[in-house]
This record gives sequence, C-alpha cells and structure tokens, in this order.
Amino acid sequence: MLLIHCPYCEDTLPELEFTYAGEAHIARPADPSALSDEEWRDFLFIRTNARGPHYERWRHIGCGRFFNALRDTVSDRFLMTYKAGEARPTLTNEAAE
Amino acid sequence: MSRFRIPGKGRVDHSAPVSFTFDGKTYRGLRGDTVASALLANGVHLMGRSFKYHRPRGPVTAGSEEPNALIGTSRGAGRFEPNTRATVQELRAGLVTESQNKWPSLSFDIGAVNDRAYMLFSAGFYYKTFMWPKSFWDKVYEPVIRGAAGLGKSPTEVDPDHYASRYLHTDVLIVGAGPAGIAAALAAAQSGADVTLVDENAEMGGSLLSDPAVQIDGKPAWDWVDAQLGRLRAAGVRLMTRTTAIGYYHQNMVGLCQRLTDHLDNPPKGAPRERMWRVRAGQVVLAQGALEKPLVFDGNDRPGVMLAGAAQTYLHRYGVKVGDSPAVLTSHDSAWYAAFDLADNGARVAAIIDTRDVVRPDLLDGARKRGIEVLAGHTVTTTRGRLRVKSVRAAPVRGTHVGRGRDIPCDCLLMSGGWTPSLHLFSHTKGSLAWDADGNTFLPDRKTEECEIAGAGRGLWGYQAVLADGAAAGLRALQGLGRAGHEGRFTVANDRPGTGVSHTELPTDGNAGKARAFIDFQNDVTAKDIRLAVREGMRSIEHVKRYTTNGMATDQGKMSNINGLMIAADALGKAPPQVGLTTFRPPYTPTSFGAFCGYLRGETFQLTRKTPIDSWAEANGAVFEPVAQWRRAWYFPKPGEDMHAAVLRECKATRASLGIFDASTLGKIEVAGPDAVEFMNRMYTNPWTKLAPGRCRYGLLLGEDGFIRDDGVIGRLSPDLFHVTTTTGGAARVLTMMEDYLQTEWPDLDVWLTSTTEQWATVALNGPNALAMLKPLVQGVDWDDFPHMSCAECTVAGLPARLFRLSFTGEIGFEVNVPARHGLALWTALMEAGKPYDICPYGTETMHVLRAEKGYIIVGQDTDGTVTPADAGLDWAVGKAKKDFVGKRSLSRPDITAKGRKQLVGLLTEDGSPLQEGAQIVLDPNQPKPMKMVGHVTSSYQSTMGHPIAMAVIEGGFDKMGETVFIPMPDGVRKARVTSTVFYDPDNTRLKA
Amino acid sequence: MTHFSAFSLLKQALNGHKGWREQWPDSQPKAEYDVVIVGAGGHGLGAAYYLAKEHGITNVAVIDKGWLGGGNTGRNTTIIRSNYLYDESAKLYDHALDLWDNLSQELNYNVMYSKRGVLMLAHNVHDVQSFQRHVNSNRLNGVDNRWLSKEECKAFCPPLNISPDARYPVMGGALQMRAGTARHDAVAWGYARAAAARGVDIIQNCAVNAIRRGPDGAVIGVDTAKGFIRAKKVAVSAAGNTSVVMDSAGLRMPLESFPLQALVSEPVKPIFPCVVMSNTVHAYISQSDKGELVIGSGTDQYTSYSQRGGLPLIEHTVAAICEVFPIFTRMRMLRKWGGIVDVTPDRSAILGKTPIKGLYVNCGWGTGGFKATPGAAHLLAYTVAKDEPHPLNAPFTLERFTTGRLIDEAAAAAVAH
Amino acid sequence: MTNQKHQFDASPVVVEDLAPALRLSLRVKPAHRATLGQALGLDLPARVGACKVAGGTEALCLGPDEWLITAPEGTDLATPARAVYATAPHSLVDISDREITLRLSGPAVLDLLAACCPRNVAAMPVGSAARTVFDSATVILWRDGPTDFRMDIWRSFVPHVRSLLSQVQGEIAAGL
Repeated sequence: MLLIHCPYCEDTLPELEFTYAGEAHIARPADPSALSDEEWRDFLFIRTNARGPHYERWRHIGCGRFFNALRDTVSDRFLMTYKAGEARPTLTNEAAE
Repeated sequence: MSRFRIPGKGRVDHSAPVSFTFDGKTYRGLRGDTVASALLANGVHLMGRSFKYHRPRGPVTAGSEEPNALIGTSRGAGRFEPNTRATVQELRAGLVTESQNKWPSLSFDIGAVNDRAYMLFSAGFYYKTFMWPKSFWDKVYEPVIRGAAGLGKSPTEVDPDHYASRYLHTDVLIVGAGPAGIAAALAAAQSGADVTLVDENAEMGGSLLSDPAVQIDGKPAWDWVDAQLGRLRAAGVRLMTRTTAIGYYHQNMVGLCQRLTDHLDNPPKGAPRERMWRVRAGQVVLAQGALEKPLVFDGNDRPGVMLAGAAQTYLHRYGVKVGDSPAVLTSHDSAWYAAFDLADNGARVAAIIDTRDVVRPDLLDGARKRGIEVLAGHTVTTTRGRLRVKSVRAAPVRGTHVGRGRDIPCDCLLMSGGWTPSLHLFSHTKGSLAWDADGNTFLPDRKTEECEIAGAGRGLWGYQAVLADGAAAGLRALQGLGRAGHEGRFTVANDRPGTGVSHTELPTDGNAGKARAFIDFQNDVTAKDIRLAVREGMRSIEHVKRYTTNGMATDQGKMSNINGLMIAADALGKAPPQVGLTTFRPPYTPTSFGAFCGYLRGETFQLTRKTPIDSWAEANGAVFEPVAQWRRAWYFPKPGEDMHAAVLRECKATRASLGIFDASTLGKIEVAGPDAVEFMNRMYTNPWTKLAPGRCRYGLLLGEDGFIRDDGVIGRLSPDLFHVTTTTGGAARVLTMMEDYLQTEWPDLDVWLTSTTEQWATVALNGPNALAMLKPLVQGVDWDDFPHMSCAECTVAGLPARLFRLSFTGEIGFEVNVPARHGLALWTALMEAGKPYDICPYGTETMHVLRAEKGYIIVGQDTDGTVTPADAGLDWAVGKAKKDFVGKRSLSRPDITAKGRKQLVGLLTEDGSPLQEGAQIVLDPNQPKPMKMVGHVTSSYQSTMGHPIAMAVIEGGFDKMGETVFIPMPDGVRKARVTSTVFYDPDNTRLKA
Repeated sequence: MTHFSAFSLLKQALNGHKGWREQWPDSQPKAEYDVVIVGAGGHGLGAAYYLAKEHGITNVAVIDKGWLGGGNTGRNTTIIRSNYLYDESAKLYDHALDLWDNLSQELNYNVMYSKRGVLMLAHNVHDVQSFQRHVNSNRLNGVDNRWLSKEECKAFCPPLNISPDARYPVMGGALQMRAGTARHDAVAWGYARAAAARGVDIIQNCAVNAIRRGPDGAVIGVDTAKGFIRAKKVAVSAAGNTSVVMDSAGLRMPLESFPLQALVSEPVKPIFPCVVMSNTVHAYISQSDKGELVIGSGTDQYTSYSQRGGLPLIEHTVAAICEVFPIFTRMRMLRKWGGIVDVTPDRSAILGKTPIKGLYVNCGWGTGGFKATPGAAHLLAYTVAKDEPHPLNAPFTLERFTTGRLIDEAAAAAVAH
Repeated sequence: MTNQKHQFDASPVVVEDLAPALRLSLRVKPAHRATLGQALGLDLPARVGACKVAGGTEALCLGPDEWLITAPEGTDLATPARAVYATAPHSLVDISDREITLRLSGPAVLDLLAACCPRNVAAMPVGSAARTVFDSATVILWRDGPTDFRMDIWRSFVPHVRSLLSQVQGEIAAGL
C-alpha cells in the first residue's frame, strides 16, 4: 500500500485515503468541435503509460481535492506531488534519484 | 515411554505433560513441545510421505522451513487444517493430528509404487506423454494425475473461528528476535523511539535458545536473553511472538500474521484465531538469521537424516535426543558443536564425517576429548534403512573421486551444508542481491526501502560478530529517524564461530545413474532432475525451477533453492549469479486465508447500505434485492403469492388507485452557486438556462465518449440552486465526475456540489389518487401552479419537505423528500392517509414494470455503455443549440453517426408469450450458426395490459417499426413486432389529470 | 527435435534420460530477418510458429528482454474460455478455443488443456440479465455456454455457498463446459520448441531499445542490446511493455499498464472440480493439477510496471473467495505474485496493422491474454504474412478509437439502476 | 448530550450515539473566507483538519474551500450567510440528517480505531479532526481528548460500522 503526500492537507497518508485519477496534464480542449477525429481520439484515449516517472492525478478523500503527482512506475515511488492547476514540474535530478 | 527425552533438560515444562494423538495413537509430550519434538521424544521420526514418490520422510528441520513433517491438525468440528508443520505446531491438550498423502497407512503406503518407477517420473515427464490417444487425456490420464495430486485434504466444513486485523504505525520494526534482532532493538529503543520486535517462534532468543553454553556479558545465553527482553519491555518496546512477517510491501509496509489461539488448550471466548497486522514502519531491521543447507547425496531423505542445527535445537530447547547413535556429515564447523552437545548429553556419536581435508584444531580436540571418530576428507555415499536410517556409507573423497567406503551403523545422520542468509523479505522489496564467492551465497546489495539487514542475514557467523552487527543496524535505523543514540557493546565467551565450504551433489561410489540425491524433499526433485532440465535447454533458474518444480513446495525453496542453483550453475558451467536466483514471493510462510480476510467475512464482508424505511419493509415481509451497495425492497408478497403475482398486484393497485415506493437510494446532489446553471449546461446534454425556478426536467449525462452514463430528474429550486437526482448506482460516480470537471477544467466557476443522498429520505407516490391523497397533507404549495414536472420546498404531514411532481410510472406522481430522520414517520403517515385509497407499497420490480410500460429507460439495463442519446431515442433531451457539453464532440464521430446503429425500440410477441431479457434478435431465423444477430432484448415484463411487453436494441430499429423480427430460443423461434417503446398512455393523458 | 511420446519417455528412462536434447537452442541474432517479433511470450512464440508452419516464413526471430515465457504467460491463472458477450470477442476467443483443443498434439507437447468447465456466477438481477444475454448470443454464435440454476451450480461445484443470506446470494450461473485451464509454461515451451524446430531464432535476454524506421517511414529493423537487427516486418507482442516499445517507433497507444496479482494455496487433494468466476464479488478460482487452489485478483488502481501490487487487494480477493467458498478459510496462501497487464479503453484487444508500414501490434489483452494465446498467435501470424487482418481480428483495429466503434465488454457489464 | 449506551462505562471502550445537531456544509473560495467568517461570527480555520469553536458553534476545515459547521439545533446561520451571498458567493447546505455521530472513548479506543483506520490515529492532535476511512466507510473523525473521539458516519453506513465496532470490542474484551 502506497504512502501519498497530499499537497492540500500537507500530510503523508495511506493509499486507502486516495483514488487514482489517470494521467495528468491532459486538458480538455477549449473548443472540442474544432478538433479533428484524430485529435479528439488523442484527448480521449491516447496515454503516455510511462515506464518510469509518470505525471498522474490522484484524489484525496480527506480534502476532496484532485491533485497531481510524479511517480516512478517502476519502483512505485512518488517523486513529488503538487496542486491541480500548477504547471508540470520538470524532473529534477534529486527527484529522479 | 518417551525415552529420548533427557530428564530436566530443555525449555519445556517437565512437570506438565500434554497428551495428543497422531494417526489415532495417543502420545505424551510436554508443555512447550512442538508436535515434532514430542514425536521425536517418543522415538518417532517417520511423520510423512513425499509428494511424487511417496517416500517415507521425517523432519529435517526444527522450524517453519520444514518440507517433510507436514500433518493435518484439528480441534473439533470445522477446525481442521492440512499441511501444518509438525515442527511449528505447539502441543495443546487434545490436539488431534494425522499424517498425509498415504494409503492405507504411513508405514505401508501403496502410493510408494511410484518410487519403484521413479525413472519414468523424471523432471517434466508429463509434458512428454499422456497425449495419445487424445480422448484419453480427459477421460483417463488427467483424472489420474489430479487424483494423485495434493498433500493433505482440504477442510470441508465452515470455519467457526474468526479473524482480526489491525494497523500499526511504529518508528522501527525489527523482524527476528535472535541475538542480532535483540541487539538491534536495544540500540533502537533509545531516545524514546517506538520500537516493535517480532518473532515467528513461541519464544524469543533465536539461535541462543539452542546454544545455552554461550556467555554474553558474563551471563549464560538464556539468562542474558531474559534480562534483555526485560529491559526492552521496560523501555516500552512492543514484543510480539508467534508473529510472522509475511510480506514486505511499498514504503515500509510489512504484513505480520500473529497466531493467537492455535497453541491454547481453551481459547477465551471472542478471541480471534489470528490477526493480520498492517505495519507502517519508519525503519525496518531484518534480522531473520540464516537457514541451514542440506547436503545432497544418495539417500539424504531417509527418516533420521536431519540438519545438525535442528538436532541441536531439539536437544537444547526440548530436551530431546534425536537418536542414541548419531553420525554427522558436514562441510561447516557448526555441525561439530551439535555433535559435541549430543555427546555431552549421553549420545554415542558414531562419527563426524567432514568433507573438508583440514578442520580447525580446536574442533578436532573437542572430538578427541569425547572419543568421537573423525573422518576428515570423507563423504557419505549412501544411506540404508527402510523407514529409518540404520547405517551410512562413509568414503574418502578427492574432488569427484571416491575411495573405498565402509558402513557406519547409526540411528540418525546429522548433516550440514553450511548456511544461507534468510533474505526473503528483503527480496520482496525488489532489493538486489550480490553473489559472495567466498561464502558461496547471495548477500543483500542495493536497497529500495528504508531498511537494514543485520547478523547472519549478511553472512556473518559467531555471536560476537552478530551481536555487534545487530547493535550497529539498530543504531543506523535510529539515526535514519533523525535520532541519536550510542552503539551497544557485547563481550561473548564460549563463542561458536565457524566457516565452511559448499558443494553441489556429493559423489557416490554406487551406480551414479541410480543415485537418489534429493534437493527439494517435498517435491522429490533430485540433482539428476536439475541436470536433465539443463540438458533440455532450461538455462535460467526460473525455467529450471518451473520445469523441475524445485523450490515450489510448501517451504517455497527455503531448503532447496540454493542447492538447486549451485547444481544448475555447475551443469551450465556458469557462475551462479549468471543463472540467477528465483525471486522470493510473499508470504514468507504459508498463511491462512482467514488471516487475510480479517473482518471481511459474514455480515462485514462488504457493507450493505439501508434506507431509513428499510426496517418497515423488513417488518412487512419485503423480499430484498442488492442494488449497488444498497439493499432495496424488491416486492412485498402477500401470503401465498409468488413474485409474479405480487408484482402484478402491486402494478394494478398503483395504476388503479395509489402506490407508494421507497426511492431514498436515488443519488442526490445539491448544485449551488451563481454559476450553477452554466455548470449544468456544460455537464448535461439538456439546456437549463430557460428552466424556471420551481420546475423540473429530465437530465441526461454522457461520458466524454458520447455514451450514456446516467440520468435523473433535476429540479431548479431557485436561480442558483439545482436539486440533481442520479441513479442509485451512479450517485458516487456522477458526483466524482462533476467534481473532477469543476476542480480540474472549470475552477473559475462559482458553483459548489454537495451530496445530499442521505440528507433526504425519498418516498414516491404514484397513481390516479396521488394528488387527492397528498393535497391535504401539504402546506406551502400553490396547487394552481404546480403542474407535472414542478418542485417546491414546503411541508408534508408537518415535516419540512422538498416536493417534486414527476412520474416514473405514467400516473400522477410525486416524490416527497424529508430529512432522513423523519423518513419512517413520513412513510407511516402516508400509509395511514392512503388507507382510503387502498394505498399499496411496491418494490423495485413493480417500479421497473411501470416505467417500462411508458418506455422510460433504466441506464445500465436498456443501455450498456455503447448507447448514445440518439440510439436510445433520447435526441429530444440533447440541446442542439448548445456549443458544447460533456460528450458532445464524440457524437459526431463517423461510427456514431453511421447507419445501422442499434436503436431502442419496443417489441410485442405475436403469440403473446414473454421474451427473456438478454434474448438475441435475428432477421433470418433459418440461417446457419454463427447467426447474424441484430440486437437483443433489454427489458421484458408481464404488463398490466394483459400481454407481455419488451424493449430491445435493434440495428436500424427506428426504421423497422411494424416489421417482424425473430428471437430463436432453445424451445423454438419467437416472432415479434417492432413497436414504439411507449406501450401505455402514449398521449400522457393520465399525467395531466 | 526428439519426438515426445510414452515410448520415447520409457526408452530414455532406461538409459537414465541421457539422450534428451535441448528443446530450443539459445540463439544469437542474425543480421537480418524477414520478421522480428518483439516479446517471447505465448503470443509471440506462437505467432512465430504459425508464420513458419502456415505461411512458410521461417526467417523469423523472437526477441525478449528476459527469458521466454517469463512475462504474463508464466504469471496468469491459466483460465481458458470464450463465452464473451460481443460477437467479435466471442468469435475471436472461440477460434482460440478450437486451437487449444488440439494444441498438445499439434505441438507434440502436453499443455494439459483441462476442459473442467468455467462457471460464471450471477449474484443479482443485473448479472442474470447480462449472463442470459451472453448465453443467448453465444448459442446463436455456436459457442457453448448454458444457464444453470443455483442448485445446478451447487451440484456442479459442491464447495459453493448458495445460501440466500449471503451478501451476494448466488442466483444462478453461466457454464461453458469446454472451457477450463492449461499449463501456462508448457504453452510457451511447446511453441518455442516447435518454432525452433522450424528454424525460428529465439533470442533471450536481449532488450529491444527502439524500432527503427527508414526515410519512407517504413520499419527497417530494431535496435537491441545486441545491436541493430534488420527486419522487413516487426510485430510487437510485448503485453505490459507495448506502449514503451511502440513509442520508440513514434506511435502512441491507447493503453495503460496495471499491476495484476494472483496467488495459490498450499496443495490439497482434489476438492474443486472446475473454474469459477464471479465478477460481482471479484473472485476467480480453480485447482491446479498439483492440487493448489489458483486464485486471481483484480488490478490495482494505479498504473505500474513494478510487478508488486498491494496487500489490501489481496485481502479483498481472498475474502471474496471465502465468501463464496466458506470452507477455505483454514487453507493457507502459499505464494502470490504480480504481472503487468495492458488495458485498452474498451477492455478489448488491439490486433492488427498500424499506420506504420511493416509494423504490426498485438496488445491490450488485459486480463484475458492467456486464453487467447493460440488464437492471437494464429491471427497475428496471418496479419503479418498477408499484410492484412484476418476477418476474425478485423474489428480489433486501432482505428476504432477514432471512429467510435468500440467493443466494450467492460461497459456492457456496467451497472446503474 | 449523550443518550443510548452500548457498553457499561467500566469497559475499555465505550460506543455511544450522540443526539443530532445542526450540521452545515459551507463551500466558499478562500478569497471570501473572511467575509463568510464575519457574517457567521466564526473564525474559519484555513488549515485542513483544524477546528475552531466559538460559543456552541464549531467550524472544521475539511478542504481548501470546504468547512463543516456544527451548532445546536435551531441555530440560524442561513440568514446571515444569505446577507453576504452577493458579495461573497458560496454554498451553505444543511446536512444535519446525512450523518449519525458516535462517541468512542475509553483506554482501548486507539486499538478500536486501529482495527479499521489505516491513518495513524494515535498521531492526531487533540482538538483536530479529519475526513478519513473506517474500513470501507468514509467518516469524519474528531479527537476531543487523548482517548475521546467522535465519528460522523453517513446514515446508511452505520449498521456496517457498528457491526465492526462490536467485533473489535469483543476481541478487546477477550484480551487477545
């Protein structure tokens, strides 16, 4: 069972208080009708499925907030978590270690 | 009787005899015995039969790694468990045990014929045969193979015991309470750290319990252990015995299984049998010691052949001599001490046979002093004896060359092939292992978790070294928490340091082709099997393991993995690390299913949600059905009524006058804020801007993929406030979906969502008399302006209420919402007020029938996640003018707009017979299989109109109105006419009354 | 290739099994192949075998970053069935079932296909509707599958608890009699041996780092740990690692990889005669030839390549088993392990061509990959050889995610009310 | 304040039902927190898990824009809130009937909670609260004293939670 740091509660808590919410930074297009079928498919279904550091979303039952995380999918270790709406942080070395 | 017991010796209570039975015979043991030690005290070595060859077997070990001495244990009805380790199970009064995998008896087992034909049952033999004739596989071969499989018998009764679980958060968890673990605990318990020390055995002390002569800080080993445990207790350290660390999971979570009652004569009432601890530790210290390796030679599996360390444990902990005249075969110093201790306790040691040419002088002195013959540079080439070893053949050995041997009579053979660090938990963490060429063993290398490994687990030997290492590990753990402490120092006298060499299978002077040198005792895997697997192209240890089943027995390779690897590596001419080590997998030792279940059994298996009106339904004979997490009243049968009769009565009563229904499980979401209407416009397909306060509208929710996710009637109570209802199963999903969009996509909106599903109890009234009955009870509603699809806040029967006028039946309908605490009061008040109208309570089945007669859909029944609004005939609910809403873009994808999609229509059978829900529809019933199916029946009911009705999705269904389709069933083909889905009152005249 | 038979076994037994030769060589890569298959699991090895046998294409290499059969092929609960809901799925899996039926003889390797029958339990009205839809659609597709009352379920599987007081009482079940289990390792080994005998190179411990494309965009080979290997066609059959491999060709996939756990009990004498699945309670169980109860779990909620998985899921899985089969609480878990399953948005596989010339993909089998092994292998070989999909796998394209024609087995089981 | 008791006080854990109170869910953006606080005469704490009590009224911060306000029944907070709605838009929803509140106390109460709460309850400061999980039920857990807790449970989950609590009470009574 993972330990997850909630950036809103500023507390590190057991996975059972969280639900996974898929890949992060896939913003809903402002005007979907302007998209081609392929572009719309990419938004709907295409996922990075990274082997290694993965930008993803979780929701904390405690504060009810969706937030973002960078997790290594090989070790399952969380490299960092950050609030929804914050820019995608670039992977720093010490985080990657 | 137990003539192998040494009076007064050991840690067992000689004044407390305990009797138990084994295969029907009653034996006497002592309090503190295991079944194995008690049987050995009675001179019984034969305790089991092996898996494949049914060879007679005795215990090889004195611990949880035992592969041979597996027995069935029981304590009365429902309390039987197979494959229990006799070496672990403590004696308790009235314990009943039995041997396994034998017939008719343990000493005479017909299954042993397999042993005669052993040459046939080579590794992987079953992949090569049993293929002809083909039909024989199902009929003959496989049943025989399966019949022979398995060790013990499965339990057959329901287990009356219960099981517990608990979370534990601790600073330092130390696994293993031997010298290293105790030293680590002493170090970690400084500066107020919260420390937990666990051990799988009944008492703490580990190897020190089998080495009483060792002195630490001037105290005899046992006194020292008692003193330190006292200190730890005083320091508030949590000490847990009979507690096995079964698995090491992410971020220092360790699973512990604590056995609470299996050792007790009479467990206290209400006590759980076992408890699973889910420990989250800041730091973990693994001090699990090392496991002794068997030597691999012809006849090494004969009862009486056991590990030297085990014999030493039986002697010191249980006061049991495993034999009168033991012989010793070893490649490690440690076995010499076992020989000395047995000699000092009255055993006549036949010989110490050491594969090494040169042995430490002090050991040779020790043997000479005790008059023990020493055969250095010798090996054992074979053993003799039917159900117990009677003699061993010792011969000088140079490399693979064996000299002339001689038989040495003995009644047991103590072997030691050296020691393997116990790194199972470490390997659960995916920590890497490094090969130590000197020690011929794997040692911990790269760590992935906050853990330390201490003592024999790091290949250290001798108490001085192990204690120091434990103390250092404990201190590192403490420092890992950012705390300080000093390192403990220990002085050890009479230490028992040691080294050794390791071997592949030992050479034989007999016919090498006939040698039976076992590696995996339980699965009967021999050295020859390993070499055969390699010869057949199995080059990785994973392949070798799977092909030979080496290491897949109930000891999970604790006895066999390293020997198997050494021999495979030798056969491949590679270094062991190039062949790899099979990953150890949880649990560390086999763990009862019950312990994993914990509280997830019986009524707490999974939660059942109940409405405020549930108690009334139960008291009034409702039959319930599970819907999502809820239990809902399905129908209310009167005496003598079956489901069909009850439902028909409920339907008719509602259509004729008045029905009442508990709709409390419907999801309810309060959507509030200045941007509420904008939010609703973006989420739902419908337009909301023009919906006036005080009015309701049917809302349709899609996934972004354009398929129907949920629906429900939504009321606008004020410009900024919507009362949204969802399906029972959809409530949580819909709220989460809405929150996701709100938080992630539209954080700018001033609107908030609150679940009110359980704030309100909801009672639905339907029927021509609904209005007449309700009116007098309501205050605060202007009936002149309260048409169908209206809502208001008011009082009903004096209770604060939200009243909705809507209908899911086609009759005049209302949904009364009152604060949940008043739900039952409202229900009983309405039942009372409804008496003049013969008010009839109905359940979910009647609800389904009545809505189907009106063609109202049930999401998840008439839709299956591939259905669009157009497919379901709900285009009218889609706001064409809206620029965007969730799922809109997907509705214009090519295959969504294509012709021939399945569309929801009604069906009426020509012969008036009912259709089965899920029945498939074809256009040509005479075509051959596989048939072209154009759709299926989604709903089908006996209706109130005297004939059954059905809904179905059919390719191009809207263009097939009036056409005939076919439903081929096993008992013949049905013909049905495609109709509208609205079977009842198509003009909604009854709603307008 | 030494022919396997009772006779050869007896003959070898008499000379101490000295004469057995290796079942497949440990090949080193050649400079060029007609077809390179990435992933030496049952699907990949099988595809190589059928390429050689049915399409005469023998200059084939199967490359794996580890040992053959070390991925999901050797980590699953070996359930084989074809009673799927949608015609496309049912036909695909039934094709596999037909091949399973004769596989031991075909490969001269006993894969121990055991037709024990797979019973899927219905616990509520929605289950009943959905399973009857299965049964009816299977019947008209000629796929064996029939409805059992709860008493018939109990008779077929005596350990079953059919008490009406259960949290999820059994209301009946759908039984496919020709479904069952097989020995997973034997499938990989059997295909490897038969493929190698027809000249296929099996290259183990050789990671494929990238798929290389030429100036015209078409595939020209793969960069591996053992250097560049030229190939006219590349077929990726790498299960959980498919996204990573395809990404190297510049093709992003509609896939996510999740941890899937499974476990076995200690071995006991025969007690469980069939395979039982309960989607509502999340329990999947059978008994192996060795006597172990083999139990499947669901996937963890987060994507992962760690092959670890958490304790809570295992607890719920075991609890589900003990809810449906209460006599097993005193049985003991022997070991549990994890695999990586690649899952598509509609829970159906992708098997066919890609927008890249010469690149083919077989993935997205989720938890259903093992049962499909011979079928997927057979159809992948066909698609690669003919450069066009077989009618059976034509619906399982990548394009469906653009056009919207999903084959949504998962959604079909969606519950609402 | 308490009524029905399920255990006599001598026992190591006591589980009691608390009488209903006014319970409101307040949602407002951080920018308008102060305004709402003033209007309601409450100090709305900004840190998740923090509680502030003023008079009989208690405000618990559950999330960055979410507060749970409990007060004696009959307290009118809706009117003052409505007064500032135009300037400080918010949502104030009566959820008094959504949950049932249990009081859990006694020397062994931490063991009782550790049976089903994955979070480290022992580490919760007195006077704080958290929305967390108890087995499969989402609950709000308040620590009123070292061995004194309140638990808000959605009404329909209560039978399940009670059943678990009584099993664990049985274990604790058995001393194992």
